[in-house]
Amino acid sequence: MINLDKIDPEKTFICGCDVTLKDILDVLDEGITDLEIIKRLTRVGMGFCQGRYCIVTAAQVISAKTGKDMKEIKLPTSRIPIKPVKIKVIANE
Amino acid sequence: MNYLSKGYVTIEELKEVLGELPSEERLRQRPVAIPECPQEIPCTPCKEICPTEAVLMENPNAIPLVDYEKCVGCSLCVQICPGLAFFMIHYKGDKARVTMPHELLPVPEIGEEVILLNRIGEEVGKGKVVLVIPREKSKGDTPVITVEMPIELAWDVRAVKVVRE
Amino acid sequence: MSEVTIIGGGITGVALAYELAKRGYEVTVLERRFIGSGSTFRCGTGIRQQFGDEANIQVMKRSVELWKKYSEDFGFPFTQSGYLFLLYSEEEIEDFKNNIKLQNKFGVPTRLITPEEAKEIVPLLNIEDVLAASWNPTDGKADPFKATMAFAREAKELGAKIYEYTEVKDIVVENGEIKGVKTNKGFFSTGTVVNATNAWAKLINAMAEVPITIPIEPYKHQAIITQPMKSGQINPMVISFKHRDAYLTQTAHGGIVGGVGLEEHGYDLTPTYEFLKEVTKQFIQIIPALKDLRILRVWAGFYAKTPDSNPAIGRINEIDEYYIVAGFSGHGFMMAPVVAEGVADLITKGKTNLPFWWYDPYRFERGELRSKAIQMG
Amino acid sequence: MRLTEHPILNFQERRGKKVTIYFEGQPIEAYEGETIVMALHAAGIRVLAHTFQKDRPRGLFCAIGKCASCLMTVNGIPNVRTCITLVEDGMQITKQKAKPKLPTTAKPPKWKDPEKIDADIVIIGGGPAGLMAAIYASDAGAKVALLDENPMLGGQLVKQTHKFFGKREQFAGVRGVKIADILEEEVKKRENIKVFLETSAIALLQEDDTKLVVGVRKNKELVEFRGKAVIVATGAMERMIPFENNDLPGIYGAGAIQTLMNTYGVKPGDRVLIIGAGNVGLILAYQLIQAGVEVKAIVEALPKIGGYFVHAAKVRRLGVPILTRHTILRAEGKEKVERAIVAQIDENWKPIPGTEKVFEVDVIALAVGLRPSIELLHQVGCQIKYAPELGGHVVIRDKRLETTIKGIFVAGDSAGIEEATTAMLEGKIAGIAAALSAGIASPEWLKEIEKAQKELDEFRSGPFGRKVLKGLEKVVVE
Repeated sequence: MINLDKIDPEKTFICGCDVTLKDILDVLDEGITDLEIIKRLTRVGMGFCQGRYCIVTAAQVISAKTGKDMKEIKLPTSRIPIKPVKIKVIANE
Repeated sequence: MNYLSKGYVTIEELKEVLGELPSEERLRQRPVAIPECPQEIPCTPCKEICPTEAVLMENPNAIPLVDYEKCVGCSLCVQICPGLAFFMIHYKGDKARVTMPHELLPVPEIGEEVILLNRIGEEVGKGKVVLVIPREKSKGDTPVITVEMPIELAWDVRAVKVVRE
Repeated sequence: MSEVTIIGGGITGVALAYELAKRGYEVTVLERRFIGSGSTFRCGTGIRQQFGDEANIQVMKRSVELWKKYSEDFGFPFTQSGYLFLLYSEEEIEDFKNNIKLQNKFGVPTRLITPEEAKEIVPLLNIEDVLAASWNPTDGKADPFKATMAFAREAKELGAKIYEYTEVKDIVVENGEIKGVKTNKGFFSTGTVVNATNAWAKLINAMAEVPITIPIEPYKHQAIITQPMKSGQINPMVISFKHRDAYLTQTAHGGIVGGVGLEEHGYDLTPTYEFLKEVTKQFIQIIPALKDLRILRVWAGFYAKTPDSNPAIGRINEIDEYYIVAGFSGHGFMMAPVVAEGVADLITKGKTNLPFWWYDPYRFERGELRSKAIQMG
Repeated sequence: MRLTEHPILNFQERRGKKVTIYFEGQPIEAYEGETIVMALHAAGIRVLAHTFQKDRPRGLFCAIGKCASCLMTVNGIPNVRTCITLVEDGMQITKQKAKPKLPTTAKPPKWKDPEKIDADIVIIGGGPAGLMAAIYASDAGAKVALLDENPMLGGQLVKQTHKFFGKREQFAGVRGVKIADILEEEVKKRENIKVFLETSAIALLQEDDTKLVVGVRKNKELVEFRGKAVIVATGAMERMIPFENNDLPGIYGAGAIQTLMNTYGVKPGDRVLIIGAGNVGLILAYQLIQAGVEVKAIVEALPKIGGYFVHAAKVRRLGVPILTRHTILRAEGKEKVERAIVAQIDENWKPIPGTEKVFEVDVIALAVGLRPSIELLHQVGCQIKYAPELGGHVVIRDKRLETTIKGIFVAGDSAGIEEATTAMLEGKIAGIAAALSAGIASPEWLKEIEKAQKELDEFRSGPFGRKVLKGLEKVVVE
């Protein structure tokens, strides 16, 4: 469970890459509740941590706001490379 | 019992857990181990280390109880207990000696006066350190100290604060 | 009862729903997962008019006009940042000169430029072996997420119904007439079905027992996105056939998006290590400075390919009313607005002014393949 | 800000040679063997960067290379994870203020094939589970390659100054730091275990019967590890919670604070508020006091303390209040935490007006739970299920910890959040099971698996274990 009451959503961060609680709530307000779409519209989970620290918090916000059970919210697939890796490292310069 | 909402155990709760506390007579004979471990957790070093099988546990998750008669007051349980939940109490005249783990710096020296803290960290008086088992001599890697204090504080004091200029 | 049921909630499906709803039709979109989940959200974002045949050039010219209009009307990002084809051989140059002539004929302002001019457009380019480049500043790119969601939103506002997580199980056709669509969420009765499922089109065609062969096959295409860098460093879509059909550009957010033409037939979408190695190897030849950027992820989507890389768009005469709008071979996103407009006209008026005859779904049956469309980014 | 004395740890002994690094051109004292961010923190530098869009200050958060809070430019190279990169004499470190601009003069690098390491079993993660897996797989006859992205083995053990529970043969009564040393010694003794530190796994792939783990060593070299079986023991990551200004520097994951003070002997701050009264929060409070840091309070949203009572009693008697049914509303401060505002909550987790309390602190420690690091397993295609009792999304596996993909095993916190003791037992099972699956271990080893399974059952038979068992019921298949 998380508390979303009595906090300013514009100053509450869901993701370290500048995605606020308000960004998520705005999309939810449009009636979009799919984590996959919310991810793409807000960019939560698309930055450097590759979703490690933000995607579950975003899922919790969706769960808290829509009443959808956490087990029904599918996590986006993790994809290679699972750590950000420099292009020249793959090229093995 | 609501020790889990407070984070400490009251003496009444402790009595309930241990069945009975050692008699005054027993407390005067020699030090006796008191486990303040009211919750079933998977942990057995106290039972394993006890040389006289005085620590009673039916299974690894059971709450440790002490057979006060079998307990010889060696303090090995205080030294080994991972939860720092074992203490020893010994009455001597109008004083009590409470043995407790002390994993903080500085470790007091024998003869040093220390501030006595109860189970919620309140200062309840002053006591004198009478025995120190330093970390390197402890069988559980934990320094153990014995502090002499007024007898009425024996069941309240569970930590000390060392204040040096 | 819906007048038109569109199967497939990719950008083609939702843009068509919008166009039909705008024309006063009752429209339903059935999407197996979520909007955009098929290939739209996995696309490379590019929108170009640099094709090699008259039909595609005209169609894409209209598409760009619509992209511009809708991005302004609906408020999603679309920029005319150009397409830059790097040319490394005399043969390539000859081909492109012909294309440019054709493009110019229809008002697409493509021109052949020198390597130095190319470097002015993208200062990070390695022009060592580049002989020339084909440059059209009016090509562009759009945000597939925001664009698709905008069309869906507008369609819904006009009354279109969009059902997500609704998988079509069968299409009921009686005496050559469509009765409805069976799904995991129940039966949708309808008189018209549009198959806008692209990579899955043949499966839907089979459900309706479409009597002609429309060869659309799924091919896995992978792409990468890197960490963001300062905007404006690679504005156009940069393309090199020499480097295994590589394409890359910078997104509005700053990351480099792109891929190479490493194809795999089938429905598997697992990103591969082989691709990761190939794409990095090719990209650093084109833009060496990319070597210090970090790749955030690799993903895959489908190119729904036809033998001539042109889509199959049109009415299937044997079934009353069944339309195929699929097989975009990598061009579905860029074509979506114009396809939506054209198909809406086909459905509502029976004709379109655009040269959609080129995409005639019967051409395969007749063995009249088109000249292969430039299949790229 | 460096600790000179500590009741349990000896930093003077552990610190390497003194070197100088430069932060924004200013010289800073550092010691070989420590990571960049630790040296910066010791010098009082909390703000490591500003975000690109909103210009929010960024500080340390996870300290184990999993989040992206500590990215800085090091020797001109942007986006270096400074929490897992060791200092080198003369290093130039600068804050990132904008997205990077690339040079127009770069030359294409030469393509080279990566280094290839062949083993029977590849183990990812050198914490308690991974180390035990390596030891037992090796003893069962397997050639093992073990990789870990941190500069030292031991995982989270290296910062655990408290003594472990359980039985004495399972290291009960021994401090986590000491267990790490013991396991590392054991691993070093075995010639058929090859250890690769500072090596991140970026992909787990299947090549017919072989598994391929693509690794990146020291951020610069690609290494391909191939084995007949793979054990994923990648541990856990800390959860975040939403509250105002929850991104301010000085808001740290509990593990990061342990890394600062227990691994590198750097004081995290002077006054700390801890969010979460599970074992992690309670143990952290005690460790902070041991390091001479004041703990203002522990805040817990549940009506009861979630961790072991004995851990709570240890900090209560040193005067630390535990506020159950409370939550944090916001952090305040300019560039870093200066205070925290906490309120009582009702049964529906809604803050009760008028119950706000202000704590003047410079650090807020988040100990609001862990979740398994399953990214590699998810990426390779193992089936995932949500089991909140195990910390969230976990992989489906059998009793020998083999996942839904044959030859891929999981152990420790990455299989479900539990304890280091159970992680070690699971590591043992997975290590032997992997050696069996690779066709190396003799069937005799089955007895050892059974023994470890029995010990696990025993460990989980109490009230704490019951919750775990409920989670396991959902994800363990025959």
